[in-house]
Amino acid sequence: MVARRKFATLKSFLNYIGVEGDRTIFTWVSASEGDRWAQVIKGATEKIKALGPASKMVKTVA
Amino acid sequence: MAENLANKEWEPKFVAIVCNWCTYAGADLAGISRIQYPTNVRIIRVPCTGRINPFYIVKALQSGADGVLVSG
Amino acid sequence: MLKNDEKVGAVMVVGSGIAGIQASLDLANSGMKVYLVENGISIGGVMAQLDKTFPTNDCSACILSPKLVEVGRHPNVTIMTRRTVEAVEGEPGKFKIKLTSAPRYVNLDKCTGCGDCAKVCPVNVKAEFNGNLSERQAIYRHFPQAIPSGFAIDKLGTSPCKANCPTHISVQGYVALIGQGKFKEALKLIKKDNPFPIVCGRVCNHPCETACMRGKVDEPIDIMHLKRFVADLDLNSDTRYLPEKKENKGKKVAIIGSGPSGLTCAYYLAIEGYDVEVFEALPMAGGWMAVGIPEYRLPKDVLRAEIKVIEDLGVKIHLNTRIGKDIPFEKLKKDYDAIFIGCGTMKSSRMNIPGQDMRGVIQGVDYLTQINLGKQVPLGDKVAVIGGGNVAMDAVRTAVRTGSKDVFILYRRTRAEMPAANEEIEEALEEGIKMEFLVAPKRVIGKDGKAAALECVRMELGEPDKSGRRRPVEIKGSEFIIECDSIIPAIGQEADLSFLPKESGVSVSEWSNINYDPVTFATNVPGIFAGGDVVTGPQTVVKAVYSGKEAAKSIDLYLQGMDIKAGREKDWTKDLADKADVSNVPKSPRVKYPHLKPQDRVTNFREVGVGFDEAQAIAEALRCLNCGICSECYQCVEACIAKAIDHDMTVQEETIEVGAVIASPGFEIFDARLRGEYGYGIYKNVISAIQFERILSASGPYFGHVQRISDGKEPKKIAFIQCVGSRDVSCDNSWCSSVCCMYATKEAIIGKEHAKGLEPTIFYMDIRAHGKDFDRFVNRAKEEYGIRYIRSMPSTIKELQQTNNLLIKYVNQDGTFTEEEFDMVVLSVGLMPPKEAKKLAASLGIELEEHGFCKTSLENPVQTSRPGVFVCGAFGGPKDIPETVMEASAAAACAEGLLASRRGTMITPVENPEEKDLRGQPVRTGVFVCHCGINIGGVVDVPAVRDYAKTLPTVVYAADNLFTCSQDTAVKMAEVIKEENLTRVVVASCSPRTHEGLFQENCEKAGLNRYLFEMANIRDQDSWVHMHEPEKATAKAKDLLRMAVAKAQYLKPLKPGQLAVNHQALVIGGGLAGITVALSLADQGFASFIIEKEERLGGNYNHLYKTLEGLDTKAHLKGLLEKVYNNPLITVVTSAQIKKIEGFIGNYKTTVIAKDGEKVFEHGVVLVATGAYENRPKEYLYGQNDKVKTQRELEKLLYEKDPQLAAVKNVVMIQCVGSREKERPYCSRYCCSEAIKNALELKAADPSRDITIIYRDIRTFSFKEDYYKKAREANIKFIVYEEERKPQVVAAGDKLEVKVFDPILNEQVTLPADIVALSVGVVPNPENAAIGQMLKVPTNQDGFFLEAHVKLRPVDFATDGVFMCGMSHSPKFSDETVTQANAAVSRACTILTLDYIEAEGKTAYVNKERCSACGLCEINCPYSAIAVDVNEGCAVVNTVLCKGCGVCTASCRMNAVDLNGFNNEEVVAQIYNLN
Amino acid sequence: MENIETKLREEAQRLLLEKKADVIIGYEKGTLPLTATPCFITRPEEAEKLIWNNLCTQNLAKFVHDLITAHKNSQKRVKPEDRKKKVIGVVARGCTTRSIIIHLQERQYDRGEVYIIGVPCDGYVESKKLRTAAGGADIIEGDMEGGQIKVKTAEGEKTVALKEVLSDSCRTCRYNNPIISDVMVGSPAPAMNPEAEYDQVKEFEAKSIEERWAYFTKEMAKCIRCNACRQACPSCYCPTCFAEQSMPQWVGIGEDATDTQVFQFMRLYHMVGRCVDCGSCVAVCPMGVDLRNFLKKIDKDCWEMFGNRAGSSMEDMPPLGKFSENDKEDFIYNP
Repeated sequence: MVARRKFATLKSFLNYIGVEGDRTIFTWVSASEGDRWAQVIKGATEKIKALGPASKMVKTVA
Repeated sequence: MAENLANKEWEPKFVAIVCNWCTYAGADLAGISRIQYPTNVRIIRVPCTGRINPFYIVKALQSGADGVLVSG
Repeated sequence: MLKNDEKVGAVMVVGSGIAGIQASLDLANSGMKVYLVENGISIGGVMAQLDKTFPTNDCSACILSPKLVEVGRHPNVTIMTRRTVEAVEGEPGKFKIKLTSAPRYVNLDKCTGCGDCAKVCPVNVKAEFNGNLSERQAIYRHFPQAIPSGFAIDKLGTSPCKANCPTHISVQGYVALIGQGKFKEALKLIKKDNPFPIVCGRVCNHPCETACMRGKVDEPIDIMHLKRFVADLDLNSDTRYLPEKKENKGKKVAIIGSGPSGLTCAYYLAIEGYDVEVFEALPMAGGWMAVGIPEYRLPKDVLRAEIKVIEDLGVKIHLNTRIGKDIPFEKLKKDYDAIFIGCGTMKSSRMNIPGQDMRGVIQGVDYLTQINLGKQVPLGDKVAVIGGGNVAMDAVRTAVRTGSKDVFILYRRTRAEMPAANEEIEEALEEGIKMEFLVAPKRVIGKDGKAAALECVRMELGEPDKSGRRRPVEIKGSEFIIECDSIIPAIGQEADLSFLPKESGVSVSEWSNINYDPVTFATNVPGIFAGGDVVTGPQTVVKAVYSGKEAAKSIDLYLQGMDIKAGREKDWTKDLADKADVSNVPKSPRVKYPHLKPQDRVTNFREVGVGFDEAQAIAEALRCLNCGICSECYQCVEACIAKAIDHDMTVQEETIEVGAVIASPGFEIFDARLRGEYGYGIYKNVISAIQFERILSASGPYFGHVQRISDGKEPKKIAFIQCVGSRDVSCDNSWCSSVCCMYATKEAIIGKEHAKGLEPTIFYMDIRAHGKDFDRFVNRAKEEYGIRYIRSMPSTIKELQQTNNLLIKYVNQDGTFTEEEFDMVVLSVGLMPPKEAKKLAASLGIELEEHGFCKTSLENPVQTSRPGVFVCGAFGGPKDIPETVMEASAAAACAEGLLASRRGTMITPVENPEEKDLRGQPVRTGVFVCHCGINIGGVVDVPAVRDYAKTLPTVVYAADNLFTCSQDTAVKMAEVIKEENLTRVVVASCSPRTHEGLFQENCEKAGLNRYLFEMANIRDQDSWVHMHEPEKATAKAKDLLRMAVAKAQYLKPLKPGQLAVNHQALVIGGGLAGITVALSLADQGFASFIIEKEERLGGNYNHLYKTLEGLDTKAHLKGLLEKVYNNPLITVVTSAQIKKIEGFIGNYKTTVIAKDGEKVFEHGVVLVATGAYENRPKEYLYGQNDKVKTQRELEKLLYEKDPQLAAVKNVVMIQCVGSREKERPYCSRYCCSEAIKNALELKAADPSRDITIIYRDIRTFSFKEDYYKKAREANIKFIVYEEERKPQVVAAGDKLEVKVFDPILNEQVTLPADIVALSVGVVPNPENAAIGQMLKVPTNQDGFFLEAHVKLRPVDFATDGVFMCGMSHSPKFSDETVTQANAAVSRACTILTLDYIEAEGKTAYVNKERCSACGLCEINCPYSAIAVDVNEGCAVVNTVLCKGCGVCTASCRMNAVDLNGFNNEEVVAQIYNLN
Repeated sequence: MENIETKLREEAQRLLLEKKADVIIGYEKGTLPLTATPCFITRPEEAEKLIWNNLCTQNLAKFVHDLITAHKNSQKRVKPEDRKKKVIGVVARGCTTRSIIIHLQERQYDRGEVYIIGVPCDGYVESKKLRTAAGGADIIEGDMEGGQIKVKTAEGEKTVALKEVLSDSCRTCRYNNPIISDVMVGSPAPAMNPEAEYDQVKEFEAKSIEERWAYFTKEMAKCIRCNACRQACPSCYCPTCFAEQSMPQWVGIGEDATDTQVFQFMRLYHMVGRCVDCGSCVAVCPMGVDLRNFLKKIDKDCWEMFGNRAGSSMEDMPPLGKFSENDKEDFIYNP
């Protein structure tokens, strides 16, 4: 629960500096929700796919 | 990036940092139930979402993850 | 009664399904020694065969496997397979148990489970583990994760062919090997017992074939010619088989005669390392084989080739050397260490008739010898051969071949008595030879001193003689004369012992045979042995071979100075595998053995038999029935590197002393053949549910692909037929099997998941979904999966010829019939008492109930009729897994209660090798990638992942395994860790949540700290969820593995802390569950505090008068309460409220507000028994009309004999009031039984009463079904209603009316009622959530407590140290509550019996230098496990309290707090290795 | 102001004489014209050095933490019962007291270890602004009176309005009077313009994501990783900054742009509920990185999401150390 505040501010701050909010996704899945997990991954994949490959703040290793 | 977007073959790779007791178990259950989903995710198991240092998320982004999923 | 110190701290658990396993684990984990006895070869029972479990669809094997492994590795559990309990003597606390163990033929201490043996085993038999839908070998294990993981061999006994063969070759063995195309192996096997396969493959009298079981079906296997086939292959091959010789022993043996016995003796002695010399009088070696048997039967070059092998072994054969003439016998005796006499019977017996010495009369033996030695013997045209034996046949057929025109046999008995081999006679007849039977010669009539005719006499058969054949008797006056040119008498042979001087002392019989010992073939003179015809009179080659072989063994023993006879006698007629029922074996005639045509052979000596070709040989070999199962081909012995296989194991007896016995033999699955109308066993696509379960299983016969048996096609329409062998008086099974409705629903769902197009239909009488969350499961099946449920029992099934589809005819609710075609039918077969129930009950001294299940006590369902013997699982009645597991724990608790004083006296403490010191060691990672059968390997390219692993930094070893969790891999892993000096282990397999502990133990066993282990989940989170994207799944597996390896290099060895345990328990709730808990704990010596919020103890049990089965519950409760209040270990606090619960497992502190103020209790565990409440209905005029009552209110009126009942004539009961509805979608389980109980009681009091029960499904599961039947017989009426068409209760004057739609009448009916009784169901205790919060344990969506695992941990919470029982868990019967309470105690005792608990190793730690003591961690920690130490100026972790959640670590900006096992370095390493 | 300075000196002298404080941290006149610099006085007679005016820039809470930590470290070898307490007196305006509250919330020292001489504040001069206003050249001489600043540079003299050169932080300061104090010197200062506090953030939020990213990268590109911001910040007191940690090394130390971004991002993120907008970091930054734009966002989120303003009340808990049922959950993804 405490963690939520951290993630809420982090996500907002990342978005503020220009890193798309959809790159950081916060959710919950309980132990009995296999299907929700699959839905989360489907949704997250779509969201992230829509943003294209990450480039911001990405360190390129020579 | 425009090029990449045009390239339909591109598949994002993102990291999921998940709680052992809830989401990880849920993901196991998805497996036991053979529920199919995209292959784009790489799971890092932690004992609890409370353990997730925000720094991990930033480091994941810096390491080139196309996204970071945190799930409790 | 025994004194406490006379008791034995050990328990025998009989039967090792999940019940036996759970009982064993509970016992072993609380300090008892356990002997887990199992009939079969491995543990796990039926659960191991299941694919999934309802209602969560958890993989059965996945949840069972860790338990199998735990019990398999438990130092306090001894698993004893293939054991049968014979007798139990003694008294509770000290029993002596007599066991017999059937041989496994595999030494489990040596077997590594590698499976090399099964690869070479030529015998295929049906795999019963797979419902006979696939095949396995005679050496086998049921499934790869089986415990014990070692193999076993099935033998039904000695196959008759082997027993009947004089040399006892493993006939079935070489036949099976030929069937597999393993011809060299077959030859080697033959030569182990007979060095003359070329000869015996041609001229043997093959008693093996006479005994062959196939002969009972059609014709015996053509064993002899199969032998010839492999022998000829060897003969014609470039490198012939030559057995390995042992080291030379420096001793010499002389052998007289080079016949089959002499050469056999020479052969085996040469192998044993002796110098052997053979002396032969004739110019040709082979004895009778060479000079007796004609060329056309046994070509000379072939025989020479066979003998050459013997010479190649170093045996010297001296031809033309007659002992007694060329070398005196005494010289042999002097020059050699031992002598074998095998000189045969080379002298013809005389006819003793006048004229027998005339020219033209030539003895058969002499005739054949001359011919075989290549001499000419002129016979003339007409030749009479006298005799009916093989020599006569050989002589007569030879005479034909040397050109005599009219050749005939004279024999004094009939064809039936002819001793010659049948095929010999047949072939002779084919060659045009005439035979005169019942004719005996009287005298030879000569002309010019040469025989010209023979006077004969006719005979008839009289009484049987000594040989059993009927004696021929002369017919007086029937003399007649036959003209002939030559007469060849072949009526018998005898030995020529002229070489043997009297002084030798060798004893000779009246028939001039040498006297001998039939076991050792020793003569009366030490060092002189004899065998073959010279000791037996003329016999067969194969018998001679046997004597030579046995004599060789004797000579070897004699020359080593050992007892030559001890242990050698063997009765081959015992343990014959000849009892099998062969009536159902399909006929398949012999493969025709190819011969030369008669016209092509009569003029020459070419071999008559041509021999099988390869295809023919294999086809013929495959006719073998494998009647012994194991063929004793010994391929496994050779294949086994571990030398684990021992075919000579025998049945053993043993006696074990224990204090108590738990019987958990499980159940038998109903044999659906007994319900013939369903066509099981006849129609291919009608299968049993257990077969379907195997079909669904990924490790099953079709690897999880749903397919039909007839054509392998995926079925579309599939019908499940319920109650096959249950609720069925026609087959004497009146009970309900309790689980079938649920497993059918599960199989339908899973089937649909495997085959998307599947359309399952379930035919049923009542859906019995009476367990926790079961109704939800069924609702999902209907709503989400579209599974069709039809309330009807099919009357017949017919198979359609063309398609093998099945036509099901069933009656609709309105009485009309429907016929519907299905692709496949699954019979939901019921649960029967175990096959061995009667015998087991007799051995254990316990009683069975009327149906043949174990009789149990009404007060305590795990108590049998014999004190000290407990029962659990389906043996006590059909039940599902959680109930079985609860009973197992309960039985363990009862056994522990009896033996508590002896706890810990017989156990072995766990000992792991000393941990490796890793200081200064480089990181050396070993990677094990698992195929998980095909679960992973079927999707992910496992070898590629393995090879990829080898490229990763720190990885020094990588391997792939079929099942990394199997015991043999565990052994291998430990070895690799040592050999490769690994300092990290990474397993890429399944989920760490289920398997991490197991692999960690492997590490520990190899001296590696358990925390130096990491897993990559490439199954549950990869192969299973990306089944259609193998390449991507492989890429993902590589990524996950790389991340795991990266993390592993930062892992640190950890030493978990210890924590003292308080040995008292807190019991929340003083109902039946709480009381039982306290008493059971007290039996085990543990104090408890019962906290009850009401004023009195007893809870719901106070309102009960009698159970359906007739237990007087009032008296029962009274007795229990007396015990509670008199027990010094039990503290009762009533009218009490729990204020707070602090602490954790082992160390709790609970504050209770009681009438007399606040009290604080310290305790080590918490048992939650908060119970539940009767629902208060709002519907059906309840509360408005006093004639509407709950069942509980009605029960009170009944048993309190309330006068207002007297006038009550019409009673209507309505079921499922407030249950199985939207608001409360669960079944309250007991209401059906309660209604029937009250209805029967009402009816008994006044049979004129009219009682109707309006129900949705009658759920009288198990034996409660008998009462349902009784109720119907008592004319109590039942009307079914659907949820959307509920009955209505209306007031009609001072009476009531119930309106309900009757589907059978297809109309609304109105029932008058003096009383309407509502079955109102159960609601959970509303305080559950609050109590749950204090204990940090969850409730489910209905408000009952949520167990750790619905199947295998039904009384545990996920939080250690907290347990539940009774209706706090779910609605249940009182006896089930007692069981669950005992079960909770058993689980709790696994903690209470410990002095210390090992703390979690993965706890937080503080880097002092980084810490600024800001205290954010302290605020955030949910367990109060970290706090700032002001003096130290930094935070400090209490590792015992720490649960390792890591919240503190993420709250620390300084990264001063970190978490063992998930530290920043480890996690960041994973992040860095994403790409 | 003269009045306040006198009282301040009297108070300081008294504290030292009465041994109520072992050291007093205040400001003295700087060596350069129109500057003030922190000073540490331990003898009563040194109290005369103390000044209090619009040139007093730095947040002295930083030094309170430094002194107490140094003292505690020196006491670590002493047996707990023999350890000596050291009281630090500090001249504190609003933002300084907010930092002290954060220290106290974060249990860096006890309330009794600090003696707060509260002073009212009407803002401080941001030297970079003054210099720009003066024409950009070095200031040779200067004088300040009645809201006007006379500046003399090589290029001539100029008069600048004080409010023109006040720090951005001060203009919208909500807490320009001490929140807590042991003694208050002077009467409360008039309010500034807190309503405009987040104007700039809102404006930035309205920009496109690419514009925002461009600005962030542009600003971060200026950073030379001199760590001046960190050294000045009272909330940056970690014994070992994450940037200097190994095992794991969180941030590369090379010139990689993303490493600087990550460093600044995480340092800024560590200010959730902890930045009092004292402006010290901005004041000391030699490269003029616009840190405040980002810090104010964090401040804004913290207020809007959790109703918390850093160091605004002694009763508050650190906002990341708790949660509320009312916390918004709109950031949580539901498929």
